[in-house]
Amino acid sequence: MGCDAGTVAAAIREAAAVITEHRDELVKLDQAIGDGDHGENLKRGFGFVLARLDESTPDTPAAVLKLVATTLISKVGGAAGPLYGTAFLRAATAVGDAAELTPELISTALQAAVDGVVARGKAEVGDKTMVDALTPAAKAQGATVAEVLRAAADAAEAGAESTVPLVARKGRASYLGERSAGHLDPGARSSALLLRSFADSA
Amino acid sequence: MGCDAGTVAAAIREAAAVITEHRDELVKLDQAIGDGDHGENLKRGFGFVLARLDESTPDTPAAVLKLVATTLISKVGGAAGPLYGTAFLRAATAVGDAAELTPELISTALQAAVDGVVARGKAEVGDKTMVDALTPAAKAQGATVAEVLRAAADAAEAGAESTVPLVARKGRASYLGERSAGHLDPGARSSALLLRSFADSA
Amino acid sequence: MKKIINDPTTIVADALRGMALAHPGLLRITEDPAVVARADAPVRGKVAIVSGGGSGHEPLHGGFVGLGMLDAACPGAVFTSPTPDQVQAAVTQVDGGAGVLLLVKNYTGDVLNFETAAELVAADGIDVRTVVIDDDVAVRDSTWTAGRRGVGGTVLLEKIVGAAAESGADLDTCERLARAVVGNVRSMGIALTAPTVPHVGEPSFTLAEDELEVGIGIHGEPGRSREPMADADTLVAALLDPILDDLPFAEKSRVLLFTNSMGGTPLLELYLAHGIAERLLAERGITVERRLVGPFITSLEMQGMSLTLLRLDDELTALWDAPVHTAALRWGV
Amino acid sequence: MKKIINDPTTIVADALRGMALAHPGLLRITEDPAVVARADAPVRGKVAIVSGGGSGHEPLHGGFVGLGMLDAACPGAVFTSPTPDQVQAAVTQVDGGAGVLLLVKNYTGDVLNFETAAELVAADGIDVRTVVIDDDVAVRDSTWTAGRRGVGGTVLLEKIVGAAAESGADLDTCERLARAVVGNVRSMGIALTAPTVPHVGEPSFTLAEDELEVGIGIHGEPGRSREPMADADTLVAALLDPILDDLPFAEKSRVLLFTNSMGGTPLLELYLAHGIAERLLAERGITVERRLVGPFITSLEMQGMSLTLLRLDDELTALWDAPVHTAALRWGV
Ligand SMILES: Nc1ncnc2c1ncn2[C@@H]1O[C@H](COP(=O)(O)OP(=O)(O)O)[C@@H](O)[C@H]1O
Ligand SMILES: Nc1ncnc2c1ncn2[C@@H]1O[C@H](COP(=O)(O)OP(=O)(O)O)[C@@H](O)[C@H]1O
Ligand SMILES: [Mg+2]
Ligand SMILES: [Mg+2]
Ligand SMILES: [Mg+2]
Ligand SMILES: [Mg+2]
Repeated sequence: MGCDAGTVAAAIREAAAVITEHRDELVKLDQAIGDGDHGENLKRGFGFVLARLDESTPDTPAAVLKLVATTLISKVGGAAGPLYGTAFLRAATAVGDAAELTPELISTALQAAVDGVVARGKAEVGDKTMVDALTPAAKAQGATVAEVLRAAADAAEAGAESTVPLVARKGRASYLGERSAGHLDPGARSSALLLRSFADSA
Repeated sequence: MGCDAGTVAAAIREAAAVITEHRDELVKLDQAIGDGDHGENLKRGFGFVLARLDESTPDTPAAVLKLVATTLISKVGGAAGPLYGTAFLRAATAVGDAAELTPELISTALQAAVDGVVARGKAEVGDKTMVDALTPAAKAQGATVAEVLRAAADAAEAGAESTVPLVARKGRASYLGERSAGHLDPGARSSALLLRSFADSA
Repeated sequence: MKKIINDPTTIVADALRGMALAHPGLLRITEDPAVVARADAPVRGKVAIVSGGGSGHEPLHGGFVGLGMLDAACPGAVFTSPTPDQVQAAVTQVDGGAGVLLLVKNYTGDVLNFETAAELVAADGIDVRTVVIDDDVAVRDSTWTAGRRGVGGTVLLEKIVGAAAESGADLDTCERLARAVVGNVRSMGIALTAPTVPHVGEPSFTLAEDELEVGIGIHGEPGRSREPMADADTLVAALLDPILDDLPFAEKSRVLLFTNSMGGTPLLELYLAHGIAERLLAERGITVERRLVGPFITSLEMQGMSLTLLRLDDELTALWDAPVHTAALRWGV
Repeated sequence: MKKIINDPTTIVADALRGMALAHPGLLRITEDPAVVARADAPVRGKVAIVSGGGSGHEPLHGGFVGLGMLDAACPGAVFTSPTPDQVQAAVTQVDGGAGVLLLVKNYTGDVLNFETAAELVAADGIDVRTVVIDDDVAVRDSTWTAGRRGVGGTVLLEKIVGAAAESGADLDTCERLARAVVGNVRSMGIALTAPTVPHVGEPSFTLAEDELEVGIGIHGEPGRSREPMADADTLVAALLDPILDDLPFAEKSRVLLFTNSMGGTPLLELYLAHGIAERLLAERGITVERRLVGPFITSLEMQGMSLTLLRLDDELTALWDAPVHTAALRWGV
């Protein structure tokens, strides 16, 4: 079975479940160095995504990704809403009108997504943000969709872990200065969770 | 040595010390069934009394009692300020221009004091107020000033203790209804403290 | 105890100094005895309205001094009624020759101290009247007890009587209106947490995470009963029902609804509670014609709220709408 | 967590419903998307001033909607910036044809969401400008970080720019004035306790009885450092010194001093702190010409305070004094 709109929609549903499951963890991480809403915001956003997917499943992968993008942008708020929204929007544009996603298209989409996050948020690797998880993930290659996504998830998890010792220079955690060190960045963690769930769905 | 103005002033100074010493206890009692200020208010009031006695010692017992009365009335506030103020004012009037207080005058003064409190506050015995300590104390008789005051102190302590099981019908504790039972009334306690300190000074 | 203070024994004087600096054109504040007066007092020929009570309920009473409300307020120590010499000084400062009305919350201490002051100023030949407010339905009333407390209704009383005095009403009229407000206003409050009195240093009572005090006063006195914590719908109904039953407020009554924060309850929760109260009143066919929402009579940092309902007629409504310019309440000017 | 709410996920909508009922003639509130707008919007020919941000800071921003201040506010979820469609809806509702100025507090989320909204409404042919406020001196600024936060200065910004728009100033003038305020306003805050975000259910951080957070924001983010608790003189100086050094405010500067409660700090303490701040400024030869004291930008029930200093000139002073009629700030009307 190829990676068509239905498959992408199913992966998104699975991702929504994973976010809901990890809501409290993300809230706790954000409470330590931010304002404690990251898990709740994403949960709310993906809740709306599910509701929209229930209404109708778009008929291309790009259309699914665009539905996710516009929903996150209009429903999440906070930093993560526009950042993840932009990521999905750029990914949608990158895959064009393909009926099925190939491994190459996945790689292209991942790179487009992280470029979008950087364009919006101006963060670099090492600033202790989701960019630290997404940047290495976007380099993932593989012979199958599953392989690419597995590599991306592995890289994102490592990238997320790498945020622990960092002093934040972007986002709310940056207000803490040195006190932000020693904590896992919530956005990096949610990025790793999303990619792992995509890999598991593939 | 007779009970002249100097003796009365010394007894008042001693009473001020006792109140200061028991400030926290009175605060705690008032916190349980009132608003927690009784100890602080009396301490503040007797602090001003001491300051005024330092300026000049009045030359009759009545003048000392009147100084205490006006100071408490103008500096204490709350229920206890006017009530104790009235008590001392009535006592002052009762002893007239006597140069020394006799046992009989002490008895008369005590009765006048409690009558004043009742006139102002309209409380009866059993309402769980200072009246429960002062009313039995005012019945005290004796051959010497010390004897009268000792009897008054004993009666006041017993009267204060008797407030514990009562349901308050006057003052702030009355708002608690049944929940006021099981607590010692702070005003009854301070009355007993004052009379015991007078007895000890005699 | 964590508070932004220097010394618990000077907190009221220190705060009054800051208040005077914050409202230079509006207030004139003396420290000994402590009196907050209108900057333009005495206003010749106007009935002077004077109130006061323990501190810790801010903005009550000092925040309600100004045009169209109080001429002076006497701030006592925290949660302690003011002394007669404060009241006497206030009356002397603001008496404009048309008489003075004392508005007193029904607490033994307040009543006794204002009573003493009234005797003193009457002896000076000033025509002084006293109206005592006792709007708290949480307290069961009887001639054998201290009676009900004065709580949220006090704010409405001060506004309405202040407007009458400002408009030139004489002392009889002001007193009549004050009694009309007292006769038509009822309140009830709850506490979610206890306040900490600065000179005590510890919370006035302790509540578990799932408990609240129902029928609380504004002095950290424990309430009438301790109940399990509930949702906002339940809490608001528990506040409103005894108020409605008491007067009683009937269908087609026109009312002012005052939703008050005890200090620590944020505006977000207060608006939420206000919305529920309006809905419940609408369901009973009672018309909310005016409203006031905010922390106007507080108990230091205590979390909790109270509801106050005043039955309106055209006269009271017009006086409520009249211009007012104080630190805490201002409109029309 | 003990709060007067029904459900943490509907708290903002529930509160907005109550707010609409509380201020019928003043506000028009839509729930989806959530927008608090002037009842008389759009005002034809007037520049529209729109702001917004996470909820939990009440009265900011909805309490500042009305004549002479904001045309609309977009309340996000608690401590979460609003979404672009809220901002877009607000702009569409209040655009009077003379352009729209967005006032945005400098947080990544707020900036990104307002930016997106600005793109969307610009595409609809509306002349929209954005001014970002970043007055919090507690945060060390650099082009490499998210920069300073927008805090207390926001209230002054909204008042002054709102007055300009009300008086008929065009979009360029409003934008210039907004930048003038941002360039001349500085703030700093402390927290004595943490707020509890309803959907989290636990305090955002824990402080011992003898600790406070210095350089706190308004979202329950921990501050820059944790310090031992101190007396009011020390705390106020610790807030004021970094503000004065930053701009810098010089001798003979004319300023507006805004002493703000974070919510849970009672007015008694706030006036006390205000008095100290005025004294310290007087000692430095700085003239306090205007002041604002109260809980105007809060962090739910958090105890703490902030100081904001705005350097005044005649133009800003006149705009500050101009009439305003909102739920939380009202004078001259
Ligand atoms: N400028 C930025 N670029 C990339 N990611 C960012 C940026 N700012 C914040 N983030 C990410 O957003 C996460 C916080 O998201 P969230 O809690 O939803 O927003 P907010 O900080 O507005 O409450 C951070 O953990 C971080 O990974
Ligand atoms: N009506 C009254 N008659 C006699 N004593 C009273 C009356 N009301 C209160 N008291 C006494 O006053 C005491 C409380 O005094 P205090 O705490 O100083 O005043 P407040 O209640 O105003 O805070 C009570 O414990 C009680 O003994
Ligand atoms: Mg967050
Ligand atoms: Mg007491
Ligand atoms: Mg008291
Ligand atoms: Mg947030």
